[in-house]
Amino acid sequence: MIRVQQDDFDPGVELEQVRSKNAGTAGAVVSFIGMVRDLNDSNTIRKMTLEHYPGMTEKALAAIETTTRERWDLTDVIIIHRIGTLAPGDRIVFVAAASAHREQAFRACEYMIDTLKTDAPFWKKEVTDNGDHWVSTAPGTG
Amino acid sequence: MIRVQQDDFDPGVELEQVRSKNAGTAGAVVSFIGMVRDLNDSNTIRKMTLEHYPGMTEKALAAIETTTRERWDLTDVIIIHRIGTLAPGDRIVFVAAASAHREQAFRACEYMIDTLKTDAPFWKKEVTDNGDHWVSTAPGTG
Amino acid sequence: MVQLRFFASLRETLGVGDEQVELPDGITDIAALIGWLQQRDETWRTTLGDSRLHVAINQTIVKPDCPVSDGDEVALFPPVTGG
Amino acid sequence: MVQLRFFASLRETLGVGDEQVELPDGITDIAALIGWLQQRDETWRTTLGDSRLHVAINQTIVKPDCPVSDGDEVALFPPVTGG
Repeated sequence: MIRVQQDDFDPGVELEQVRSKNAGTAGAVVSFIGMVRDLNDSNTIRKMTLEHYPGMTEKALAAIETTTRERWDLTDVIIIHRIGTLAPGDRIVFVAAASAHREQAFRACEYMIDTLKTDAPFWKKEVTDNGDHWVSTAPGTG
Repeated sequence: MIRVQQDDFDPGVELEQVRSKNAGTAGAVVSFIGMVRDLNDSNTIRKMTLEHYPGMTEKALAAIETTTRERWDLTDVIIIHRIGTLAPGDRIVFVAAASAHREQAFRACEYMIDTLKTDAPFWKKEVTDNGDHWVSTAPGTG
Repeated sequence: MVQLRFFASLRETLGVGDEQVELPDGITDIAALIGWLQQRDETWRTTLGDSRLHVAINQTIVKPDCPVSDGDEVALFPPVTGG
Repeated sequence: MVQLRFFASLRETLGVGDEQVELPDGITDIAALIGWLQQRDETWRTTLGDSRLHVAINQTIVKPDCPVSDGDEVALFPPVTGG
Protein backbone atom coordinates (compact mmCIF):
# COMPACT_ATOMS: atom_id res chain seq x y z
CA MET A 1 0.00 0.00 0.00
CA ILE A 2 1.41 3.41 -0.96
CA ARG A 3 0.15 6.87 -0.07
CA VAL A 4 1.31 10.44 -0.74
CA GLN A 5 -0.43 13.01 1.42
CA GLN A 6 -0.25 16.42 3.02
CA ASP A 7 -1.85 15.24 6.27
CA ASP A 8 0.04 13.58 9.07
CA PHE A 9 -0.25 9.81 9.48
CA ASP A 10 -0.53 7.69 12.64
CA PRO A 11 2.10 4.92 12.80
CA GLY A 12 0.05 3.16 15.49
CA VAL A 13 -3.01 2.95 13.24
CA GLU A 14 -0.93 1.69 10.30
CA LEU A 15 0.87 -0.91 12.43
CA GLU A 16 -2.38 -2.13 13.97
CA GLN A 17 -3.89 -2.60 10.50
CA VAL A 18 -0.85 -4.59 9.40
CA ARG A 19 -1.11 -6.72 12.54
CA SER A 20 -4.82 -7.48 12.25
CA LYS A 21 -4.69 -8.11 8.47
CA ASN A 22 -1.81 -10.55 8.87
CA ALA A 23 -2.61 -12.02 12.30
CA GLY A 24 -1.07 -15.46 12.61
CA THR A 25 0.97 -15.31 9.38
CA ALA A 26 3.25 -12.35 10.09
CA GLY A 27 5.67 -12.95 12.94
CA ALA A 28 7.60 -9.74 12.34
CA VAL A 29 6.86 -6.16 11.37
CA VAL A 30 9.78 -3.80 10.88
CA SER A 31 9.00 -0.13 10.37
CA PHE A 32 10.90 3.07 9.70
CA ILE A 33 9.69 6.57 10.58
CA GLY A 34 11.55 9.56 9.17
CA MET A 35 11.14 12.89 10.96
CA VAL A 36 12.27 16.46 10.36
CA ARG A 37 15.47 17.31 12.23
CA ASP A 38 16.11 20.80 13.58
CA LEU A 39 19.72 20.97 12.46
CA ASN A 40 21.37 20.38 9.07
CA ASP A 41 24.89 21.49 8.14
CA SER A 42 24.88 23.57 11.36
CA ASN A 43 21.83 25.52 10.22
CA THR A 44 18.88 25.71 12.58
CA ILE A 45 15.82 24.56 10.67
CA ARG A 46 12.55 26.41 11.28
CA LYS A 47 10.42 24.76 8.62
CA MET A 48 10.71 22.51 5.63
CA THR A 49 8.72 22.29 2.42
CA LEU A 50 8.44 19.04 0.51
CA GLU A 51 7.82 19.38 -3.22
CA HIS A 52 7.13 16.35 -5.38
CA TYR A 53 6.28 15.36 -8.95
CA PRO A 54 2.61 14.31 -8.86
CA GLY A 55 2.05 11.25 -10.97
CA MET A 56 5.67 10.20 -11.12
CA THR A 57 5.83 9.98 -7.30
CA GLU A 58 3.09 7.39 -7.20
CA LYS A 59 4.70 5.43 -10.04
CA ALA A 60 8.08 5.46 -8.31
CA LEU A 61 6.66 4.32 -4.97
CA ALA A 62 4.57 1.60 -6.64
CA ALA A 63 7.73 0.36 -8.41
CA ILE A 64 9.55 0.22 -5.05
CA GLU A 65 6.67 -1.76 -3.53
CA THR A 66 6.65 -4.22 -6.47
CA THR A 67 10.40 -4.82 -6.39
CA THR A 68 10.36 -5.24 -2.62
CA ARG A 69 7.55 -7.80 -2.72
CA GLU A 70 9.35 -9.73 -5.48
CA ARG A 71 12.65 -9.77 -3.65
CA TRP A 72 11.51 -10.76 -0.15
CA ASP A 73 8.84 -13.04 1.28
CA LEU A 74 6.44 -10.50 2.76
CA THR A 75 2.85 -10.53 3.90
CA ASP A 76 2.44 -6.74 3.74
CA VAL A 77 4.18 -3.53 2.68
CA ILE A 78 3.42 0.12 3.50
CA ILE A 79 4.96 3.31 2.12
CA ILE A 80 3.53 6.69 3.19
CA HIS A 81 5.22 10.00 2.31
CA ARG A 82 4.09 13.47 3.21
CA ILE A 83 4.34 16.62 1.09
CA GLY A 84 3.90 20.30 1.92
CA THR A 85 5.19 22.32 4.87
CA LEU A 86 6.54 20.55 7.94
CA ALA A 87 8.26 21.58 11.19
CA PRO A 88 11.10 19.93 13.18
CA GLY A 89 9.83 16.76 14.87
CA ASP A 90 7.11 16.25 12.26
CA ARG A 91 6.80 12.85 10.62
CA ILE A 92 7.80 12.82 6.93
CA VAL A 93 7.80 9.20 5.86
CA PHE A 94 6.66 5.79 7.09
CA VAL A 95 7.83 2.49 5.65
CA ALA A 96 6.89 -0.94 7.01
CA ALA A 97 7.38 -4.57 6.00
CA ALA A 98 5.60 -7.58 7.52
CA SER A 99 6.92 -11.10 7.14
CA ALA A 100 6.91 -14.51 8.76
CA HIS A 101 10.59 -13.95 9.55
CA ARG A 102 12.38 -10.91 10.88
CA GLU A 103 15.42 -11.02 8.57
CA GLN A 104 13.13 -10.62 5.56
CA ALA A 105 11.27 -7.73 7.21
CA PHE A 106 14.49 -5.91 8.16
CA ARG A 107 16.04 -6.26 4.71
CA ALA A 108 12.83 -5.20 2.95
CA CYS A 109 12.21 -2.17 5.18
CA GLU A 110 15.76 -0.89 4.81
CA TYR A 111 15.72 -1.47 1.05
CA MET A 112 12.48 0.51 0.69
CA ILE A 113 13.69 3.61 2.53
CA ASP A 114 17.12 3.49 0.85
CA THR A 115 15.52 3.22 -2.59
CA LEU A 116 12.91 5.86 -1.84
CA LYS A 117 15.70 8.29 -1.02
CA THR A 118 17.29 7.83 -4.44
CA ASP A 119 14.35 7.04 -6.75
CA ALA A 120 11.27 8.93 -5.58
CA PRO A 121 10.84 12.52 -6.86
CA PHE A 122 10.67 14.48 -3.61
CA TRP A 123 12.66 17.62 -2.91
CA LYS A 124 13.16 19.35 0.44
CA LYS A 125 13.54 23.07 0.91
CA GLU A 126 14.67 24.17 4.35
CA VAL A 127 13.72 27.47 5.96
CA THR A 128 16.65 28.32 8.26
CA ASP A 129 17.97 31.31 10.16
CA ASN A 130 20.42 31.75 7.27
CA GLY A 131 17.69 31.84 4.63
CA ASP A 132 15.87 29.26 2.53
CA HIS A 133 17.70 26.66 0.57
CA TRP A 134 17.08 23.44 -1.28
CA VAL A 135 18.60 20.40 0.38
CA SER A 136 21.24 19.12 -1.98
CA THR A 137 22.76 16.05 -0.38
CA ALA A 138 22.21 14.66 3.13
CA PRO A 139 18.54 15.25 3.79
CA GLY A 140 17.07 16.50 7.05
CA THR A 141 15.87 13.11 8.24
CA GLY A 142 17.69 9.91 9.08
CA MET B 1 13.64 2.00 28.53
CA ILE B 2 12.85 -1.66 29.21
CA ARG B 3 9.62 -3.27 30.35
CA VAL B 4 8.45 -6.84 31.03
CA GLN B 5 4.70 -7.14 31.35
CA GLN B 6 1.68 -9.40 31.01
CA ASP B 7 -0.48 -6.68 29.44
CA ASP B 8 -0.46 -5.80 25.77
CA PHE B 9 1.41 -2.69 24.66
CA ASP B 10 0.49 -0.08 22.04
CA PRO B 11 3.27 0.48 19.47
CA GLY B 12 1.61 3.75 18.43
CA VAL B 13 1.80 5.16 21.96
CA GLU B 14 5.45 4.08 22.35
CA LEU B 15 6.44 5.51 18.96
CA GLU B 16 4.67 8.80 19.65
CA GLN B 17 6.52 9.13 22.97
CA VAL B 18 9.83 8.51 21.24
CA ARG B 19 8.94 11.11 18.61
CA SER B 20 7.89 13.83 21.03
CA LYS B 21 10.79 13.19 23.45
CA ASN B 22 13.33 13.41 20.62
CA ALA B 23 11.59 15.91 18.34
CA GLY B 24 14.17 17.68 16.19
CA THR B 25 17.13 15.48 17.16
CA ALA B 26 15.93 12.06 15.96
CA GLY B 27 15.56 11.82 12.20
CA ALA B 28 14.89 8.09 12.21
CA VAL B 29 13.04 5.58 14.37
CA VAL B 30 13.29 1.90 13.44
CA SER B 31 11.06 -0.51 15.30
CA PHE B 32 10.44 -4.26 15.39
CA ILE B 33 7.22 -5.91 16.50
CA GLY B 34 7.20 -9.67 17.07
CA MET B 35 3.83 -11.44 16.98
CA VAL B 36 2.59 -14.98 17.63
CA ARG B 37 2.34 -17.03 14.44
CA ASP B 38 -0.34 -19.67 14.01
CA LEU B 39 1.94 -22.29 12.49
CA ASN B 40 5.28 -23.72 13.63
CA ASP B 41 6.83 -26.93 12.28
CA SER B 42 3.47 -27.62 10.56
CA ASN B 43 1.66 -27.58 13.90
CA THR B 44 -1.37 -25.31 14.22
CA ILE B 45 -0.83 -23.12 17.26
CA ARG B 46 -3.82 -22.37 19.47
CA LYS B 47 -2.09 -20.57 22.28
CA MET B 48 1.36 -19.86 23.63
CA THR B 49 2.67 -19.36 27.13
CA LEU B 50 5.75 -17.27 27.79
CA GLU B 51 7.70 -18.14 30.92
CA HIS B 52 10.61 -16.03 32.11
CA TYR B 53 13.15 -15.73 34.91
CA PRO B 54 12.05 -12.72 36.96
CA GLY B 55 15.00 -10.62 37.97
CA MET B 56 17.40 -12.06 35.44
CA THR B 57 15.11 -10.97 32.60
CA GLU B 58 15.33 -7.33 33.62
CA LYS B 59 19.10 -7.59 34.04
CA ALA B 60 19.50 -9.20 30.62
CA LEU B 61 17.34 -6.57 28.88
CA ALA B 62 19.12 -3.73 30.69
CA ALA B 63 22.46 -5.16 29.54
CA ILE B 64 21.19 -5.24 25.94
CA GLU B 65 20.07 -1.61 26.22
CA THR B 66 23.45 -0.55 27.64
CA THR B 67 25.48 -2.35 24.97
CA THR B 68 23.24 -0.98 22.23
CA ARG B 69 23.56 2.61 23.43
CA GLU B 70 27.34 2.23 23.69
CA ARG B 71 27.69 0.77 20.23
CA TRP B 72 25.50 3.14 18.24
CA ASP B 73 24.70 6.86 18.33
CA LEU B 74 21.11 6.78 19.55
CA THR B 75 18.72 9.28 21.09
CA ASP B 76 16.37 6.62 22.49
CA VAL B 77 15.92 2.87 22.96
CA ILE B 78 12.84 0.80 23.87
CA ILE B 79 12.54 -2.90 24.70
CA ILE B 80 9.16 -4.29 25.78
CA HIS B 81 8.52 -8.03 26.20
CA ARG B 82 5.32 -9.73 27.23
CA ILE B 83 4.93 -12.82 29.41
CA GLY B 84 1.96 -15.11 30.10
CA THR B 85 -0.57 -16.61 27.72
CA LEU B 86 -0.90 -15.26 24.18
CA ALA B 87 -2.86 -16.19 21.05
CA PRO B 88 -1.85 -16.12 17.35
CA GLY B 89 -1.66 -12.52 16.13
CA ASP B 90 -0.88 -11.20 19.61
CA ARG B 91 2.09 -8.91 20.07
CA ILE B 92 4.98 -10.47 22.01
CA VAL B 93 7.85 -8.04 21.78
CA PHE B 94 8.57 -4.45 20.75
CA VAL B 95 12.03 -3.06 20.11
CA ALA B 96 12.78 0.46 18.84
CA ALA B 97 15.85 2.62 18.25
CA ALA B 98 15.83 6.35 17.53
CA SER B 99 18.80 8.12 15.99
CA ALA B 100 19.77 11.13 13.94
CA HIS B 101 20.62 8.71 11.12
CA ARG B 102 18.77 5.71 9.83
CA GLU B 103 21.73 3.33 9.44
CA GLN B 104 22.40 3.60 13.16
CA ALA B 105 18.75 3.00 14.00
CA PHE B 106 18.49 -0.06 11.71
CA ARG B 107 21.67 -1.67 13.04
CA ALA B 108 20.73 -1.00 16.67
CA CYS B 109 17.17 -2.30 16.31
CA GLU B 110 18.28 -5.51 14.60
CA TYR B 111 21.06 -6.05 17.14
CA MET B 112 18.62 -5.69 20.03
CA ILE B 113 16.10 -8.25 18.78
CA ASP B 114 18.84 -10.68 17.69
CA THR B 115 20.53 -10.45 21.08
CA LEU B 116 17.27 -10.65 22.98
CA LYS B 117 16.53 -13.95 21.22
CA THR B 118 19.79 -15.46 22.47
CA ASP B 119 20.43 -13.73 25.81
CA ALA B 120 17.11 -12.99 27.52
CA PRO B 121 15.60 -15.77 29.67
CA PHE B 122 12.20 -16.26 28.01
CA TRP B 123 10.78 -19.65 27.04
CA LYS B 124 7.78 -20.34 24.82
CA LYS B 125 5.41 -23.24 25.25
CA GLU B 126 3.02 -23.84 22.38
CA VAL B 127 -0.44 -25.33 22.72
CA THR B 128 -1.11 -27.09 19.41
CA ASP B 129 -3.56 -29.63 18.01
CA ASN B 130 -0.80 -32.20 18.56
CA GLY B 131 -0.38 -31.33 22.23
CA ASP B 132 1.69 -28.88 24.20
CA HIS B 133 5.41 -28.54 23.72
CA TRP B 134 8.25 -26.24 24.56
CA VAL B 135 9.69 -24.41 21.58
CA SER B 136 13.23 -25.67 21.15
CA THR B 137 14.70 -23.83 18.20
CA ALA B 138 12.96 -21.54 15.69
CA PRO B 139 10.48 -19.63 17.79
CA GLY B 140 6.93 -18.77 16.85
CA THR B 141 7.64 -15.20 15.86
CA GLY B 142 9.80 -13.68 13.20
CA MET C 1 4.60 19.46 -28.87
CA VAL C 2 6.61 18.32 -25.86
CA GLN C 3 5.49 19.08 -22.33
CA LEU C 4 8.47 20.32 -20.31
CA ARG C 5 8.37 20.22 -16.50
CA PHE C 6 10.91 21.68 -14.08
CA PHE C 7 11.04 20.94 -10.35
CA ALA C 8 12.54 22.30 -7.13
CA SER C 9 15.70 24.41 -7.55
CA LEU C 10 15.50 24.10 -11.36
CA ARG C 11 11.99 25.50 -11.39
CA GLU C 12 13.04 28.41 -9.20
CA THR C 13 16.29 29.19 -11.02
CA LEU C 14 14.75 29.00 -14.50
CA GLY C 15 11.60 30.76 -13.35
CA VAL C 16 9.34 28.26 -15.12
CA GLY C 17 7.45 25.17 -13.93
CA ASP C 18 5.61 23.92 -17.01
CA GLU C 19 6.16 24.81 -20.64
CA GLN C 20 5.08 23.40 -23.99
CA VAL C 21 7.61 23.49 -26.81
CA GLU C 22 7.62 22.43 -30.46
CA LEU C 23 10.59 20.14 -31.07
CA PRO C 24 12.83 21.65 -33.81
CA ASP C 25 14.04 19.39 -36.62
CA GLY C 26 17.04 17.34 -35.52
CA ILE C 27 16.18 17.34 -31.84
CA THR C 28 15.50 13.63 -31.32
CA ASP C 29 17.00 12.76 -27.96
CA ILE C 30 17.31 14.19 -24.45
CA ALA C 31 20.91 15.36 -24.86
CA ALA C 32 19.96 17.36 -27.98
CA LEU C 33 16.85 18.79 -26.30
CA ILE C 34 18.90 19.96 -23.32
CA GLY C 35 21.56 21.44 -25.61
CA TRP C 36 18.86 23.34 -27.49
CA LEU C 37 17.32 24.70 -24.24
CA GLN C 38 20.77 25.78 -23.02
CA GLN C 39 21.03 28.21 -25.94
CA ARG C 40 18.30 30.37 -24.42
CA ASP C 41 20.64 32.31 -22.11
CA GLU C 42 23.44 32.02 -19.58
CA THR C 43 21.12 30.87 -16.75
CA TRP C 44 19.72 28.05 -18.87
CA ARG C 45 23.20 27.14 -20.10
CA THR C 46 24.61 26.85 -16.57
CA THR C 47 21.59 25.31 -14.87
CA LEU C 48 21.03 22.56 -17.46
CA GLY C 49 24.79 21.97 -17.63
CA ASP C 50 24.81 20.50 -14.13
CA SER C 51 26.05 16.92 -14.46
CA ARG C 52 23.73 15.80 -11.67
CA LEU C 53 20.63 16.82 -13.63
CA HIS C 54 17.94 14.11 -13.67
CA VAL C 55 15.62 13.54 -16.61
CA ALA C 56 12.32 11.66 -16.73
CA ILE C 57 10.31 10.94 -19.87
CA ASN C 58 6.65 10.23 -19.19
CA GLN C 59 7.48 9.95 -15.47
CA THR C 60 10.25 7.39 -15.80
CA ILE C 61 13.92 8.28 -15.22
CA VAL C 62 15.97 8.04 -18.46
CA LYS C 63 19.53 8.55 -19.70
CA PRO C 64 20.58 11.50 -21.94
CA ASP C 65 20.68 9.29 -25.05
CA CYS C 66 17.00 8.40 -24.68
CA PRO C 67 14.89 9.37 -27.74
CA VAL C 68 12.27 12.05 -27.27
CA SER C 69 9.26 12.51 -29.51
CA ASP C 70 6.16 14.58 -30.00
CA GLY C 71 3.64 14.15 -27.17
CA ASP C 72 6.20 13.22 -24.53
CA GLU C 73 6.27 14.73 -21.05
CA VAL C 74 9.90 15.58 -20.27
CA ALA C 75 10.80 16.48 -16.69
CA LEU C 76 14.12 17.97 -15.57
CA PHE C 77 15.06 18.11 -11.90
CA PRO C 78 17.94 18.03 -9.39
CA PRO C 79 18.84 14.92 -7.38
CA VAL C 80 15.92 13.86 -5.19
CA THR C 81 16.08 14.48 -1.42
CA GLY C 82 12.94 12.91 0.01
CA GLY C 83 12.50 10.36 2.75
CA MET D 1 22.91 -23.13 51.16
CA VAL D 2 22.57 -22.70 47.42
CA GLN D 3 19.27 -21.65 45.84
CA LEU D 4 18.60 -23.82 42.80
CA ARG D 5 16.12 -22.67 40.15
CA PHE D 6 14.85 -24.65 37.17
CA PHE D 7 12.91 -23.17 34.26
CA ALA D 8 10.69 -24.21 31.35
CA SER D 9 11.15 -27.82 30.16
CA LEU D 10 13.72 -28.48 32.89
CA ARG D 11 11.28 -27.44 35.59
CA GLU D 12 8.59 -29.69 34.13
CA THR D 13 10.83 -32.70 33.50
CA LEU D 14 12.49 -32.57 36.91
CA GLY D 15 9.23 -31.71 38.65
CA VAL D 16 10.85 -28.95 40.69
CA GLY D 17 11.07 -25.17 40.26
CA ASP D 18 12.97 -23.93 43.29
CA GLU D 19 15.06 -25.93 45.75
CA GLN D 20 17.59 -25.11 48.44
CA VAL D 21 20.54 -27.46 48.84
CA GLU D 22 23.55 -27.63 51.12
CA LEU D 23 26.71 -27.85 49.01
CA PRO D 24 28.61 -31.05 49.88
CA ASP D 25 32.35 -30.83 50.48
CA GLY D 26 34.28 -30.82 47.22
CA ILE D 27 31.48 -29.31 45.13
CA THR D 28 33.04 -25.98 44.23
CA ASP D 29 32.08 -25.31 40.63
CA ILE D 30 29.07 -25.63 38.33
CA ALA D 31 30.28 -28.79 36.59
CA ALA D 32 30.68 -30.55 39.94
CA LEU D 33 27.29 -29.31 41.17
CA ILE D 34 25.58 -30.62 38.04
CA GLY D 35 27.41 -33.95 38.31
CA TRP D 36 26.26 -34.26 41.90
CA LEU D 37 22.62 -33.50 41.00
CA GLN D 38 22.77 -36.03 38.15
CA GLN D 39 23.33 -38.82 40.69
CA ARG D 40 19.76 -38.40 41.98
CA ASP D 41 18.18 -40.65 39.34
CA GLU D 42 18.00 -41.44 35.64
CA THR D 43 15.77 -38.43 34.84
CA TRP D 44 18.19 -36.02 36.51
CA ARG D 45 21.15 -37.75 34.86
CA THR D 46 19.69 -37.44 31.37
CA THR D 47 18.11 -34.00 31.74
CA LEU D 48 21.16 -32.29 33.19
CA GLY D 49 23.38 -34.15 30.71
CA ASP D 50 21.99 -32.10 27.82
CA SER D 51 24.92 -30.24 26.26
CA ARG D 52 22.69 -27.26 25.51
CA LEU D 53 21.93 -26.70 29.20
CA HIS D 54 22.34 -23.06 30.27
CA VAL D 55 23.55 -22.03 33.71
CA ALA D 56 23.24 -18.67 35.46
CA ILE D 57 24.79 -17.76 38.79
CA ASN D 58 23.10 -14.84 40.53
CA GLN D 59 21.23 -14.11 37.27
CA THR D 60 24.26 -13.96 35.00
CA ILE D 61 25.04 -16.67 32.44
CA VAL D 62 28.22 -18.57 33.30
CA LYS D 63 30.37 -21.43 32.00
CA PRO D 64 30.53 -24.90 33.69
CA ASP D 65 33.93 -24.12 35.23
CA CYS D 66 32.55 -21.15 37.14
CA PRO D 67 32.99 -21.43 40.94
CA VAL D 68 29.84 -21.75 43.03
CA SER D 69 29.66 -20.90 46.71
CA ASP D 70 27.30 -20.71 49.63
CA GLY D 71 24.55 -18.13 49.16
CA ASP D 72 24.56 -18.26 45.36
CA GLU D 73 21.42 -18.50 43.24
CA VAL D 74 22.09 -21.11 40.56
CA ALA D 75 19.62 -21.37 37.69
CA LEU D 76 19.52 -24.18 35.13
CA PHE D 77 17.47 -23.87 31.97
CA PRO D 78 17.20 -24.86 28.28
CA PRO D 79 18.18 -22.50 25.43
CA VAL D 80 16.03 -19.36 25.52
CA THR D 81 13.27 -18.92 22.93
CA GLY D 82 11.79 -15.47 23.52
CA GLY D 83 11.33 -12.54 21.20
